[in-house]
Amino acid sequence: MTGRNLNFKHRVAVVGAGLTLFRRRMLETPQELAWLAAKQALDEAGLTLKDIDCVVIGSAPDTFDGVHMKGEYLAEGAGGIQKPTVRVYVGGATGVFVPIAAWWHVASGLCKRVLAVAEEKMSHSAKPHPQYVFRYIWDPIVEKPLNPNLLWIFAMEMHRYMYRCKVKKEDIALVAVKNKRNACGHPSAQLCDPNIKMEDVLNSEVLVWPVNRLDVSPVSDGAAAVVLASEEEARRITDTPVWIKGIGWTLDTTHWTNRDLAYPEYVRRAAEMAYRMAGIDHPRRQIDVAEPYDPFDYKELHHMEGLGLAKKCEAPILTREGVTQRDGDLPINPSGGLLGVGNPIAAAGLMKVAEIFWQVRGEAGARQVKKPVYTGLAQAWGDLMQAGTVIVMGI
Amino acid sequence: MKRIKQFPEVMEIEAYVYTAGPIGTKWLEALRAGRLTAAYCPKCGRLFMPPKMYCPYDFEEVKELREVEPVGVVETYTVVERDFYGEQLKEKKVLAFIKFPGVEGGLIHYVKTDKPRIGMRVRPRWRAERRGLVTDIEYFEEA
Amino acid sequence: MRVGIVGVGWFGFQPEVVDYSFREMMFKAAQRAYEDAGGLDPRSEVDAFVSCQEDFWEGISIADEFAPDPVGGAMKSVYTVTGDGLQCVGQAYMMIRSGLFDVVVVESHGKPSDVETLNEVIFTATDPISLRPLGLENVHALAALEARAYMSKFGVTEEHLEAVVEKAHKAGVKNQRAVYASPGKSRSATPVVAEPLREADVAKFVDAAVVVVLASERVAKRYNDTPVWVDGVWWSTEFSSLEFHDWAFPLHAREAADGAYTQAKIADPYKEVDFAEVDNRYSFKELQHIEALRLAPRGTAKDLLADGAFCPGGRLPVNLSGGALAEGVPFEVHGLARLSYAVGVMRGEVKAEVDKAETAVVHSWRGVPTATSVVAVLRI
Amino acid sequence: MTKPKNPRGTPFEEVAFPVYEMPHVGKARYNYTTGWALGRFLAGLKEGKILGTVCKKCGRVFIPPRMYCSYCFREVDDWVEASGEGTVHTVVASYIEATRARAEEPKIVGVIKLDVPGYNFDDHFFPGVLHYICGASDEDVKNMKLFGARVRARFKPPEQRTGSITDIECFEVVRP
Repeated sequence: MTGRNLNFKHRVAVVGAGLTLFRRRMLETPQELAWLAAKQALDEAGLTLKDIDCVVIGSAPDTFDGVHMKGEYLAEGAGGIQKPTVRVYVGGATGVFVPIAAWWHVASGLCKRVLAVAEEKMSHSAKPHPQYVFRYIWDPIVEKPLNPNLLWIFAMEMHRYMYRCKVKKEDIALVAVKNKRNACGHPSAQLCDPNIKMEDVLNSEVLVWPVNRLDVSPVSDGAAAVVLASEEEARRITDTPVWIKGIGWTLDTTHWTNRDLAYPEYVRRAAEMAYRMAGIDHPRRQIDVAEPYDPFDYKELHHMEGLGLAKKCEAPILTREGVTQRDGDLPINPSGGLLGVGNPIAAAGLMKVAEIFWQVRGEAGARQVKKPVYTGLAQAWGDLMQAGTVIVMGI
Repeated sequence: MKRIKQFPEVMEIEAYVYTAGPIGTKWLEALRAGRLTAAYCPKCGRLFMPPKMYCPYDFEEVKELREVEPVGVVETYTVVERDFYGEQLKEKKVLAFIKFPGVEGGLIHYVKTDKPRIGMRVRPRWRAERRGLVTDIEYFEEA
Repeated sequence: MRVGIVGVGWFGFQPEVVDYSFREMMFKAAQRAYEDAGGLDPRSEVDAFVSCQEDFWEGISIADEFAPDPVGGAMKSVYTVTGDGLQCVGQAYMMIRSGLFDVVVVESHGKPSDVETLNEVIFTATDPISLRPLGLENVHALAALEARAYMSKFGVTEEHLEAVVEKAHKAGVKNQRAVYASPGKSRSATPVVAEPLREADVAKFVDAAVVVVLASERVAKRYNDTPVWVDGVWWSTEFSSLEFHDWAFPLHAREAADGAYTQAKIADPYKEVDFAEVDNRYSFKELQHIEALRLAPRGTAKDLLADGAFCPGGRLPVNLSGGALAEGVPFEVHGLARLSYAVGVMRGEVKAEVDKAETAVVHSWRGVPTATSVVAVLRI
Repeated sequence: MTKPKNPRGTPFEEVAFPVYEMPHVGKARYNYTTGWALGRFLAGLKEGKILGTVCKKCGRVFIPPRMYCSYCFREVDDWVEASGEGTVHTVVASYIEATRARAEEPKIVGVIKLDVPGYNFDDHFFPGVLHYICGASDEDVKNMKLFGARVRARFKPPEQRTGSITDIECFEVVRP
């Protein structure tokens, strides 16, 4: 690095957030889902579209919605017409990357109020099954001819993690139980289950050992949006802006078969970048609530370790001891996460950012964590076990 | 040095199933019934087509469709003679952008005519069997 | 804080790069760019990498997976913008101006020769409800609709298109990358594709990769004695659905240009810009974009072009490279192709017939069915 | 108050209204240029060899090969040939197909860390490929016996090879 100047001219705040329902199939077009979320975020901030200077869109692969150049298509619903609009993209990690890109739109001084919108409509790719689309994320020459299912790569990572850290499926299933129960406090949630037990997870259909059906987040449609503003504007818009304190992201090598999968080094590097900017040197003490990415239950544990919220192989222990519950010392995924709220890829990541926004403002209602929240973190993961995106927010 | 230079592959699924949204679905149902409609924005009062559940101009929610007289005006057209890859089409096709008086937007559709021209008035030729698609209009023809 | 271009590298610009994969093309372009930036080491001296690409162009879902390694970005801050390469420059410009980044690398690659069903792929970018069921056999027809609207509104004739085509091929001869340049090409001898467009009005596709290194004013001189400054860059999406956009005039290009000129404090582009590289993937687009960029009043580009104003050596040369008509369209690399050529002219590395090359404007449009343009103002 | 307030959307189960169903078969066909590195790799597979490249600056061996070192950002220096044997790095048992349909028999797949004569590799970075593992059952996956098992590439007969990763039928367990 050539040395970073950490004294910014422009502080950036989140001033509004909006979500759609997350559901298996929704009637609305992708543009309309984006609009539902964007409109709610604007309403919550007390703004109209005319107040918005720039728009940042996030959406994962075009193959879900079945629209090539999806950013161009989504622009209209995301409020991005006759404006500078850009779509950013880091696979599953996109959701948290949208506010990261929106951050420099504001921090550069070039935009004052930015709408950041993430959308995914997986149900369009209905035949034979949305999962089939994931076949095209593999290397087209050395992997795809083997006819892989997306779950393989997760199962391989999970199994390696279990092997290296001597973790049992029972310990991992506790994450799914916690998140699906947490989701019952979330108005958008697709898979709330107040009575789910560890045995239910272990007894659900085995898809790719060691992954059972309830270890995995569902296929979903949905959208999320947040409004970002410069310091001056933020203070005008609200008395309780939530500041973006740190941003970080990393993309590891494409060649995932060449490296150990037991520890997410890419998340550690991304977190380091965000922590340095936020002045965090002891994340376990300084982060009050976190929303690590949980498309699979083990991923939450994996990411907690990458984020430095747990030591290597320690996350399952913290989970078993109840530390990560909503009333625990380190609440993890109080929203219900992807496992509970649902997983419309990019929108799910931005949902986590919205959750931290509401937690910091004390507006999470039924989901509000017990301890006071000064600083929160959202993180997403993506690509071939490659991408980590981290955002730190606080008062 | 021996090399395998090319590797054929596809990026396809069996089929996409695109839904049209709450307003778009009604629009398609109207097409199936042989009627042309446009969305009405309660805030700015504009009619627009193709419809969406929001007004693209002021971002307000749209809940209503209003019937439009199915006589449009060709704003621009082209006579397509070749396909993308340079092959001559069996039959030349006239593709046009058709506006409807008082309606924002319009339809991109085929017009059956030997003498296409800007400003030409056209009306839809409905298919007998309709499925709720924009192609329920087989083509437009001179009004 | 000014943002400077300190390194540029390209590879390909051949109808079909047979021997190298897209990743290897990226690597080769990156190698050249880093060499151009004074031997910059991407592993230790670059803060972030931005790649401009689209999944369906690549035939890979979540294609950003393949972005890091070939440009030296493995385990570093890399992300993808699904837009034209110039949009990536816009992102890099913002990143550097935020103060968090000093050196940002922008990459784009395109390998159209790998796509067998290009028409179907491009058509998949249209609205699934209002347009897709029509099943267009030729997506260029959508551009033809714009061409007719523009030409009829402003009295542009096929002779004017002929002049654009002729200028492009003549200029392209002096551009070593312009594989499709064929001076003496007669537009009227080529078949009609979609009236009023003939084959010669439509740019062909080409395989290429371009890498650009941008740096903050603070560190730029470490890498290059003569950085080319990006003094403004802006973009705009006019509409998602073609039905709502202006068929006769590219308002997206106008909005993008106005934003970039404001940043660069250019009040009268016709007087202050020395030369321009604009999108001409269809011949009539060059005329439209000249007007949208305020290099000629609306409806007059055809006459000024006929007078030679935009020819090499003219009052305000446009597309000294020949543009996309001569070089081809390498998908999202298009904007970076325009930019890298302009940088070459400004540095004096490319011998071009231009009186003064201190201020340039570059523009790109993403092609049908989009209504998105990016404009950058460069100064040396 | 619980945010988000009244999130919206219209869920549905069955399609009982007009939709546009677009068959997508044949609509996105590609002919990938394999390039300098993978082109030779595939030709090697056809000859029953697993080839890789090596960066002499950092000593890393890349299988599948690439023409550049991802870590030193320079061209690789040489080709190497893997012995065809290796160790199972991670392994799973798949009960479903790519289409999500239930598989008739579980497929055992894993990452194989390959041996390259003259080189030693740790668990942090190594030449490795994704492939099927044969001669093992899903029980061997579940009890983790396969971690660290020794395997050997089983190639198809020469006349059936096409220059594809599938020229290797699977990696066969030779020593658990």
